[in-house]
Amino acid sequence: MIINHPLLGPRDASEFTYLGDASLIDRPDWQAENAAEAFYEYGYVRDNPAGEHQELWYHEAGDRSWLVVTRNTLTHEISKVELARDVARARGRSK
Amino acid sequence: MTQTNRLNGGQIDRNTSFSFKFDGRSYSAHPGDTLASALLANDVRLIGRSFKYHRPRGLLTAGSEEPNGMVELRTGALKEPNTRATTIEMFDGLEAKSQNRWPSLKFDALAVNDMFSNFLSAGFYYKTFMWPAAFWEKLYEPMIRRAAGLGSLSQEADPDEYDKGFRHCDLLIIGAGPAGLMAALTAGRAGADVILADEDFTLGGRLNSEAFALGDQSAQDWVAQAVAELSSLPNVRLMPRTTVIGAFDHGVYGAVERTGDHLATLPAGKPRQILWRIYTDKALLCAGATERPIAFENNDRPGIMMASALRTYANRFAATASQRVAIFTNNDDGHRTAADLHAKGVTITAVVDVREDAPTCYDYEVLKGAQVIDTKGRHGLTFVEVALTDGSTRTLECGALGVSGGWNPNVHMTCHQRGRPVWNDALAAFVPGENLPVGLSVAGAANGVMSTHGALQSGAESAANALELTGVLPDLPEAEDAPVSQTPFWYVEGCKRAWVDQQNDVTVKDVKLSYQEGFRSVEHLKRYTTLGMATDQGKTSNITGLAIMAEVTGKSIPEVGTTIFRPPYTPVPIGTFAGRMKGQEFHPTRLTPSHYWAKERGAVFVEVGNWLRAQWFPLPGETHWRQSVDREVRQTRASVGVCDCTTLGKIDVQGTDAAEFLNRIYANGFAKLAVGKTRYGLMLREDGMVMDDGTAARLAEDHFVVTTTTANAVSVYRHMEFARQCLYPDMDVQLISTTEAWAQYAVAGPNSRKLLQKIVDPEFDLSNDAFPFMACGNVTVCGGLRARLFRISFSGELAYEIAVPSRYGDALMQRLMAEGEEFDVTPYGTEALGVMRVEKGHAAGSELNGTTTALNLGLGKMVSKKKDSIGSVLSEREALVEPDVLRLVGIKPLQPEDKVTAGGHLMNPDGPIDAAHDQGYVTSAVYSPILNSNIGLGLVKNGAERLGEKMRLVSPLTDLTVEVELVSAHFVDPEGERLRA
Amino acid sequence: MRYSGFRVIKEALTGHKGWKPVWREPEPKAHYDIIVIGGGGHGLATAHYLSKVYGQRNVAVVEKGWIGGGNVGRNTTIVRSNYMLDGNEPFYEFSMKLWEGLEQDLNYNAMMSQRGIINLFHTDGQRDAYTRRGNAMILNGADAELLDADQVRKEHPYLNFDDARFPIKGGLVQRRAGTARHDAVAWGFARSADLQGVDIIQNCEVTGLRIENGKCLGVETTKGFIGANKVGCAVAGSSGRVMGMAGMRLPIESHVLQAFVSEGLKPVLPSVITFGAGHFYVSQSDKGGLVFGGDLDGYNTYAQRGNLPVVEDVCEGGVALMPMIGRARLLRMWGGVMDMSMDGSPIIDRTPVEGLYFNGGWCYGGFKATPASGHCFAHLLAKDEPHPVATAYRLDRFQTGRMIDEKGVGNQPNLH
Amino acid sequence: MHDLVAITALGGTDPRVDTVGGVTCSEVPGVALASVAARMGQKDKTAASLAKLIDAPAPEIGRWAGTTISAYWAGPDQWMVEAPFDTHEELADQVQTATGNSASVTEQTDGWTRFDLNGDSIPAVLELLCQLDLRKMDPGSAARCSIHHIGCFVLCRAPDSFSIYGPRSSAGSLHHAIVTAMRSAL
Repeated sequence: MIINHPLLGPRDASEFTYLGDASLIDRPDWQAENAAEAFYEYGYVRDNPAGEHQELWYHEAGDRSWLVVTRNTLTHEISKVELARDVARARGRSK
Repeated sequence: MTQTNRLNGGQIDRNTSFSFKFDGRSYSAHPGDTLASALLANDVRLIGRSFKYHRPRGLLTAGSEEPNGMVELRTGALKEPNTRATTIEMFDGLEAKSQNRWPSLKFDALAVNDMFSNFLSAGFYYKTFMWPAAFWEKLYEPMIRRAAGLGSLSQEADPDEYDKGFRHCDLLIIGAGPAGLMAALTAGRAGADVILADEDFTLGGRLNSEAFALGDQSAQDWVAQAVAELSSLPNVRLMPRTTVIGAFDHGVYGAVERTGDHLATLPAGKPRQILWRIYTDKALLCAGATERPIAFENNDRPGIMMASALRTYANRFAATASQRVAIFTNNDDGHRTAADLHAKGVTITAVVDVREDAPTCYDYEVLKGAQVIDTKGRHGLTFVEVALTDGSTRTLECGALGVSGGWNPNVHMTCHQRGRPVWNDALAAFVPGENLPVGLSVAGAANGVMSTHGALQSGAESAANALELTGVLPDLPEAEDAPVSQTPFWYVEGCKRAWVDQQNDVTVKDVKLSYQEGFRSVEHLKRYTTLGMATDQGKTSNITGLAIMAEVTGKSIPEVGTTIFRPPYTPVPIGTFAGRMKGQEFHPTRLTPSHYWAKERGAVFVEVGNWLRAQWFPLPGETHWRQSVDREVRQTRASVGVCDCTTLGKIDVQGTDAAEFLNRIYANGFAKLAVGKTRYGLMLREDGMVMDDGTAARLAEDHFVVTTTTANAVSVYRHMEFARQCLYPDMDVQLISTTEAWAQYAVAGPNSRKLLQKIVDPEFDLSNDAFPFMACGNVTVCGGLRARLFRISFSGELAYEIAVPSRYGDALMQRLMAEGEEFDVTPYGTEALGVMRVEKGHAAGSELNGTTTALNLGLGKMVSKKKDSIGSVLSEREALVEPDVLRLVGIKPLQPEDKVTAGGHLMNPDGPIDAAHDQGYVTSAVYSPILNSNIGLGLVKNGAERLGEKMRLVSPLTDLTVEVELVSAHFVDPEGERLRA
Repeated sequence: MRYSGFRVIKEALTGHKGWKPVWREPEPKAHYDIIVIGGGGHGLATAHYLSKVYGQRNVAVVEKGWIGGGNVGRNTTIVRSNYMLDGNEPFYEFSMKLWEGLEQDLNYNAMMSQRGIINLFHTDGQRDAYTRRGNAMILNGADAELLDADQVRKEHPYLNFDDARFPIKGGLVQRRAGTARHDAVAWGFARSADLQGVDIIQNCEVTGLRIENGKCLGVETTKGFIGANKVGCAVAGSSGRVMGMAGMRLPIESHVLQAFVSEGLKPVLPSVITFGAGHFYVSQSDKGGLVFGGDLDGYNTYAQRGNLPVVEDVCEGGVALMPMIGRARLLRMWGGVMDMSMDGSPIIDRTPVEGLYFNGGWCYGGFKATPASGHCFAHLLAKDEPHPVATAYRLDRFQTGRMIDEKGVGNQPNLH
Repeated sequence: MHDLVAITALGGTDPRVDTVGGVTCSEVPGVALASVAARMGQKDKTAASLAKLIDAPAPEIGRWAGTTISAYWAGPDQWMVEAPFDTHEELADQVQTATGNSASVTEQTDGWTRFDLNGDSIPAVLELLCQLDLRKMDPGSAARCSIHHIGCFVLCRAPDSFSIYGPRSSAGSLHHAIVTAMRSAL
């Protein structure tokens, strides 16, 4: 597979390390009422879609960027690649 | 040996003669021959034995689709089983052997299977060999295994080298026949970066096998001219002897270049083969088509071959399987073979054409509407029996029969991403379907365009389309443009032992039995009969099998199903995929700065991840590793020892939010750590399990140096980048690994301060008040070299870790040894390190096994509940905080000399010894020369509350039962007075 | 019809006219007591044990394609019970015992071949972990042996002992482990279930689960609605898709595991071998092919195909471990889609939906588990309580913290 | 001045040189390195000070630039600064002074080992080592890649001159890979 790195252009997927669903960005609030339930869902339950999937890849043998890759799990077609940091900010994460 | 079946012409160099051996017998050949063509030229038709019935077999084809003509090539460690004679490029001194026969090719004992074939029908083994049960492994299976298999491995290490490489282009053209060459000319002239790959050692594809002309040139001359032009273009890369094996995601193609297989011996340093990963947005498949057989009784005798193969051997290799040849065809192409062989002086006994309206010929007889119903000749074809239209039969004498059932486009690559070919009635064949790999298009015969003119044209057009070229296409040479004229014909009515898959011995009868027993889908048919599972992957058999199944089910072929193909296109040596990553080079080797020094000292090394670390340093006279390790421990605890701990991960953490960042990463607090201080840090995974531990030293308000365990350095760094970029994107934190930049040594023992005072420059005060336990700072050593000093201890002794730039690490180690002489300093390795940490009760790798929580390890209090940190929430789950969760304890045998076994399980002193009563297990075990006793660490249910209890340590695997006592894990200096001294 | 050597001979002498279809091709009835979704190894085994052990005859197996077309036909055929943790070992040992009697139970030769497995170790840490595991195996009634380097060399002289980057220090052996003919396992269970009256309905894809006020009433399929008192889902690889029809999200990701087979070779490997310093495990089939595999491709996928880097990684491990295979040719590669669970262990449990039961999350363990998985799922479906050896395979174990994590890599499925 | 004697990454006192065909592979210990990463929101300031230091615009993504002191792009808002070791052993301090509190600077001198390839047909060697599209590797380009499972930087100085940076501890394996590829390709 080839991942079109937003900064570096097309790079072989073998340079990357895969983590999983990009929902791992949405770490729950540790002080929330339902923190235990929320962290369980966050840590263990997945949509695991047969189709478009937003997922986290780390450019280990590259520039050490974490990327959010939108990839179809049936065809492996990649429709979008973003810097995870931008996605995290867009999802309201800060410090 | 005279080449009795050598014809005139052909693309062989008659000026040079090679000699080669087959089954020990010497023959001669010429450059340009394959082993197959050379054997035919020498009148050798019998080459191998079939898989199941050990039937005598010869060549069926002239290409990589060959199912029968397989040999063991070369000798000794270079022996290469199952090598297709049709693809072996002749070299002088070549040696090959027939395989899957005993004692000899002509007289094969297991040929008896053929007589009992009726009992060995498809899937018979599923129905028997069940009684008595024990006999399967002892009797039946060894019998089956000995009979099965084809060639044999040498059982020696493969001495050859293989390379891997990476190439990029605008257009990859797969196959250099008329379509491929024309495509390359079109794209090449337009200036595109082109790679043209072909599995053959001579570019040209079918054009090498044909007698007709292109324009005013012979086909071969046109090829030569095209190749010459292409080689002159700097933007075109020609790759003969290169098989494109697979189309992978996003325009990555695997290709195997055989750089050395045609050489008698490899030049030094050169690879036998190269695995190329070719990256391209566009690829054009010009893989041509494969002729398919017709099934009829005894259609597998040596001498019965594809008609197109006979043509190839005659035209390209100037060889024929026999001087008397018959043809059996359902289409016009079969007649072309007859004409070409006739022109070469071969006697055509007759052309048997199933079509009533077959073309007439005045040079030889054409039997229209006739069929071959049986053949004779055990080790080689002698007669074929033909049924004529009027119902009478006739026997033809011939040494070879060319069979043509039409052509199948080579669609394999189009299926590699699970695309399905579609049925084309006009061709009675599958052609590429819709869902091709992105960027791949198909031209020529592979796309069902069967004429030479059509191939040239579609090659040019497809290349132009792929690259979106505008402007006129190159002129095409005049070429034959015959329409496909055939009557679909798969097998002769009423035949039984008519082979569909010749290598796996699958007959028409087997396919029908498969239907009868309910195995009616393609997948079931293949798996039940093994049709198409042989080394040729059904290139010449799948369609026929489908056709027969279609007929018996009364469905159409596409209704029965399609078979899709998987990589690789042809089998690839496993060594080619491995490349250079084998033996000592399997993984990179990481060496510490003191490695060369330690090697001189005679240190014994151990692999730790990719690192090599000194395990212990034997002295003259020490014969057992324990002597060295015990001494290193004693000397260190008594005075001072030095250990290279460079392998620990070191991560520079800077930025105004660095402290808060570490607060989130570690379970314990870091916000208030003072500058110039170090703190032990416990890192949890989000699931609450301990991920790693290490120290964080605060060199400045906004600058920390974090250490990780050797094993987890990479994953911890990744984890920290994840937190930095994905969880806390606005924190002002910068990370970079400095593991390699600093040579770091642990200097441990009561005299460590004294030793360091001789190394560290005098302006730095190392006294206990000025530089207390857990202090850290920048210093200079040996007269001004920048260094970092940390007062931390893994051994439990007064200890420091000192770091200098790696290039000086070797010198510093030697200096420490020299200056330490007066204190009887010793270097110590990972074993002594391990002993001392167990004596001190420090959890390490074997305790941090990914299933232990802070609570398990006795570090529960470290998990701060006052702040948000990764893992704290999930570490609270009910089962992780139950009263009887495993807790870390020390383990002491009642008899000091009794062995403590890591991996042993702990049982209550009385009561059964079984899984249900398991109390825990031993994680680490060492001999403590300080306590003069074996000791260990273990995880025991509610262990913290059970200190003093006696238990049984059992290890049935190693026949061991030992009485032990649970004690505090801190065997040595529990109050920690030494390290604060 | 009973299979036997005599039968084979009789048929051979009478032109094989007597062989009947191995299973019927029935049309679905309107309603069954139990419907098993998935005509793979586990689904068919469930049907076999439901009918033969738990007396449930009014049962249907619905399969979207052809039976045995999923992972039971796409694996590396290894059978073993060499697990470490209490939650696993009793289950896999139960499975091993069922394997040992399978041919006789099914009257079908699945070619279960107990040629043994050896897990090689290359560091002291690995040795200690294998010691703990081997002891756990023995304490659970299984067999295990620990070999040192010399003993390994005696049994496997062709391994790389002289030029190894990570020298072989020994191995953990289970002699009773081995391989079985994977397709035959599916066919044998199917044949047996069919003979007991179970309807095996092929080319019948489940398109929906009919659930009304919290109860599952049956399945919508391409052949129409089929009612049932209980529906069991055994579609590992596609669990996310099918359970998604019930609105359930699972602690599972779908990943592809590639497998490979070499050209046929004369017997050269005596047992199953796994490399401890790289991703490579291998055995030799009765046909002579070296059947081998390694690690997952590592990314979520439902496509039954992988990519080159893993092929290279596996072959690098193979040649590093046994340099003689460098000249053997890789013939065919394929991919199976794995239900990778969050702790690497399976799930056999009820679901929040009444009448809907789940069997999945098999990771790599699926094939060897086939008989026990079927037996335990049948037990759950028939008695509404977990089989004693499968009590740990609960759906809620991640919530309570009762993970069964053999590898200790935590909640990252692609590392298990 | 301290009196400790340095050794090269390959363990010698003198750097290793190998020549195969027309290509020479030289171990280059005489280089000092420092990484510079812009603090949050300080990218432009850092780039500016860096430009002053290397007497050239701060390199863009995938490029290197400079004179006596040069720098190459190493990651988002992050560069690696190179300078002759003899004159700049304490390069990190210089870079820190130059960038002030706008950037985090870390000494990297001995984190890396460097091999320079000089001669014709270097691409024929590199295509056996890394996945980089060498058609795009013009003078001035700098790319991170994996060579035989070792994370490296490849810099194109001139069509017939490349530098490869790899982790110091793996110098032996990296050197072996490079020289093996040279023997195979040339």
